[in-house]
Amino acid sequence: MSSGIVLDDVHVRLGDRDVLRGVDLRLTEHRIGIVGANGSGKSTLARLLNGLVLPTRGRVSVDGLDTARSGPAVRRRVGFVFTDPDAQILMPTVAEDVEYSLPRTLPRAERARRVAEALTTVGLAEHAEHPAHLLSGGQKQLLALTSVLVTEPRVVVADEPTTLLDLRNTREIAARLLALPQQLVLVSHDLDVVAGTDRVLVVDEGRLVADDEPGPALDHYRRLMS
Amino acid sequence: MSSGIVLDDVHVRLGDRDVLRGVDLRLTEHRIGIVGANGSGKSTLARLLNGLVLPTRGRVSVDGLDTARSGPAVRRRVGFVFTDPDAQILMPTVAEDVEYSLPRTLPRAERARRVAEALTTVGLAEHAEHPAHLLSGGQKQLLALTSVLVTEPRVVVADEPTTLLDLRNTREIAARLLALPQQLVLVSHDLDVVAGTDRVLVVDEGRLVADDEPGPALDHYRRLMS
Amino acid sequence: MTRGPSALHRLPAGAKLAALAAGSLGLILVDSLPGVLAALGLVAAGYAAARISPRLAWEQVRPVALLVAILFGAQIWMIGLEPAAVVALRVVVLVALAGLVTLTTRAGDLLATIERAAHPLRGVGVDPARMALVLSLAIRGIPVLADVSRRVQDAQRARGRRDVRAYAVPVVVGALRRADAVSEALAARGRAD
Amino acid sequence: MTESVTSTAPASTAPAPTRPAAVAAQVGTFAALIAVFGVAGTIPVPGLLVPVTLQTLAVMLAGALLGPRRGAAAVLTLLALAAVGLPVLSGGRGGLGVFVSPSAGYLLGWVVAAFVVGLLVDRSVGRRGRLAFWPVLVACLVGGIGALYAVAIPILALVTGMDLAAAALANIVYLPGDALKAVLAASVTVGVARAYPAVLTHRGF
Ligand SMILES: Nc1ncnc2c1ncn2[C@@H]1O[C@H](COP(=O)(O)OP(=O)(O)OP(=O)(O)O)[C@@H](O)[C@H]1O
Ligand SMILES: Nc1ncnc2c1ncn2[C@@H]1O[C@H](COP(=O)(O)OP(=O)(O)OP(=O)(O)O)[C@@H](O)[C@H]1O
Ligand SMILES: O=C(O)CCCC[C@@H]1SC[C@@H]2NC(=O)N[C@@H]21
Ligand SMILES: [Mg+2]
Ligand SMILES: [Mg+2]
Repeated sequence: MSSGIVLDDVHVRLGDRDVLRGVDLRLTEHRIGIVGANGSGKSTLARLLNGLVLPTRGRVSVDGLDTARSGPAVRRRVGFVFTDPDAQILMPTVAEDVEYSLPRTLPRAERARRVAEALTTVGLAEHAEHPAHLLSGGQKQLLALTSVLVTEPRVVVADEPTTLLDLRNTREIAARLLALPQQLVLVSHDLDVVAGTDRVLVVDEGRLVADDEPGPALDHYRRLMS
Repeated sequence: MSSGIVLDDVHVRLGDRDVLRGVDLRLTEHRIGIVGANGSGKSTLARLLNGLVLPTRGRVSVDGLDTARSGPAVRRRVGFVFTDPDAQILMPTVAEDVEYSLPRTLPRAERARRVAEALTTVGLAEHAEHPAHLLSGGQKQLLALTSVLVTEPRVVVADEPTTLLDLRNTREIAARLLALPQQLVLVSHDLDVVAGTDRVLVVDEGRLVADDEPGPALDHYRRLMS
Repeated sequence: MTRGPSALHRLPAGAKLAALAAGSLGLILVDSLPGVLAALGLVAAGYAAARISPRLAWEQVRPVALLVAILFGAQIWMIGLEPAAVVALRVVVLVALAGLVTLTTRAGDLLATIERAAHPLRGVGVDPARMALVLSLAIRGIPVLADVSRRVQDAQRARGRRDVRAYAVPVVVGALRRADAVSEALAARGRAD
Repeated sequence: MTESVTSTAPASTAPAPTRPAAVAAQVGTFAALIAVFGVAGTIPVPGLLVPVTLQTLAVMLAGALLGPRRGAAAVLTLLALAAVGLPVLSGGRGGLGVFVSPSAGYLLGWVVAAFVVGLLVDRSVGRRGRLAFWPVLVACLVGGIGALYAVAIPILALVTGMDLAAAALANIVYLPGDALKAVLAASVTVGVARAYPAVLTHRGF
């Protein structure tokens, strides 16, 4: 069974648009950044990695599991952090939201223990019983991340997780993501954040136009944008 | 009648928080930038300028009009662009949304003419009949700006209008805003954008902690954030 | 809020709901003034036992106070003083009893009871787990949509217009978009079934 | 858990709107929407036993936009939240008390109203494949007023001890406002369908 994330001649057509065209990739690095203009296909590429979007042609696999055939297994392996934490915090209170990620088959006490542990790690323990809407933007994104990490995924995919935050919160969330032991795929418009990854993909109009170390890849992107 | 925007010992208390404390300002420059951490009071300051928020103590006036007493007149003079394009698009289609800003007293043909003109200026003419919510993020923000500009306000206040956009769209929207003949008050987390203004205010914990040319003011802000 | 622990607070939510249902039905059978007064006394004793302040107790019946006054006034003419008092007091007792259950039971416990009560309905296609999910999503959705609603109202004010259609269309679109986002987030958390 | 998407199915960014999780999301979100309309639009009229509220409009919209079963389920969800004491009714009210007050019939009537509106809108959409103003208006008048009052008036009579005629008479004060809301509901439904065409596929026929 091949490990890592493999995209094999992937095309995605949504409505009447070719959103991704002929993407071939093998992602094995620890931290991978993705940049590109609005509408270039970054989110679609990120969503392919956990089967939220399926290829119209070609194949995406994670550790040998085809996202089209083994959706649930892939999603247990790949955690996803969205841009808007409000959209992914689904339960009324902080602790409930983290607990919701855990399988119902775990004993109740074990679930409570893991929730408490996860909240302590990110410094949200004192907010456990608070309604999620009372958290600040940065705390909400931290909660969203916690609800992903509590399931111990092998890969974390984050689609512009700092876009809605200010400088201080951006730095905190970015630092946490980049320090994760897990493999990380990070879509971001914030070039300072992406500079901390090991490999950067530049997407433009549905195609991969650069794939390099952060330095040269981001130079390419800057030229593209000007 | 004094022209320009004047804040006179302005305090704002929301709930049990002093959100702004003792702000004195006289804004006459063409383009004014506002920066500060999450929750520092930037949006509150911006909202004061068109009477969406009223001072708990002190006085805000625009061209001599008190925002507390002449709300509607102030709002005709001060156009406001919000962060979230989705929440400020009020009508189903692009053209309808722009037309919604125009007074019903204008003849129908005149309204149609001004809508078409405004949409042509920003390059949205071909989308006039499209559902507004199917536009891209950048196009939506452009539409929001158009719906403000069509009323020909004297001042444009924009509260983080590029936060949800990518580099290319950020540059386009920022360039349009900075090129406006109108006076502009621009709140932004994007320091590259704010660098293009004539004067920058730095807000921290409800107080004005710097007020200078962009260079020194942004240095101050960077030190504050680190 | 007075949610301090008392014997009434600690009673299982299901028992209290059942008592409320039985009490409401039983009250219909009581049609003498001493009867309803006794019921009223019983409920008042309940409030005292739960250590609920008179002010909070009054808050429970205040919404129907006017109704009771009108009802009483109108019924005096039609059925006489004493029967009118019985009809009016019955409403007070009912509302006060319901309020007592609400005040002494945590919303979460009541929700859990509703879910448990739904278990027997599995035969007719009710899925208690899904019901619990829908209730949670609704609670979580309220502050999010309230935020959307506030933003839309701000945008209307900024444009100097206020009408219901230009409020409702963007807020409903916001709700539909949220439903899509939630559905996707559920899928991402492995709950797409 | 079964994965119903196969590799040959067209890709989509959101799970199919008919999947149970997507339905749960819609129902929960519209319950929240009805609650929010109670904050935005309540006209406190002194002397009325039951508040005049925009929530009636939201109930019609739930039926029209989600269809009969999901619309009624959204209302039921709201009522469950009210029953457990959350302040989701207009004026921030909630608790079991409302279910033994004159409001009780209206609240129950909302469930029926959303269902009937959804049923009638389904019929008209089924024929024409789109949401048009007049059929939706008819649906809202029949379901949001006719069916609602048919449930509410007898219960109002029961709760207050009035006779049916008196209850019907007392209910008349709501008619002009509710008629206006039916017109608004139709106009908003059509507006939403134009602003967000995907709503048609969300109804899932
Ligand atoms: N369901 C859909 N139907 C049709 N087109 C779609 C759909 N979803 C996305 N698209 C289009 O696909 C293109 C790529 O979208 P995607 O969200 O992947 O871009 P992105 O690079 O993430 O952009 P952003 O920076 O704005 O997040 C866009 O042009 C978008 O309009
Ligand atoms: N209605 C309110 N009631 C109580 N506190 C409020 C209210 N509105 C805002 N605040 C508080 O006032 C402070 C300033 O808010 P404001 O929105 O002006 O900040 P900001 O600088 O714009 O932040 P951001 O970068 O997150 O947009 C925040 O701490 C916020 O929580
Ligand atoms: O909040 C409640 O207590 C229930 C409100 C019921 C309101 C009814 S619905 C029909 C009629 N039209 C209104 O505007 N109000 C009543
Ligand atoms: Mg994206
Ligand atoms: Mg702000």
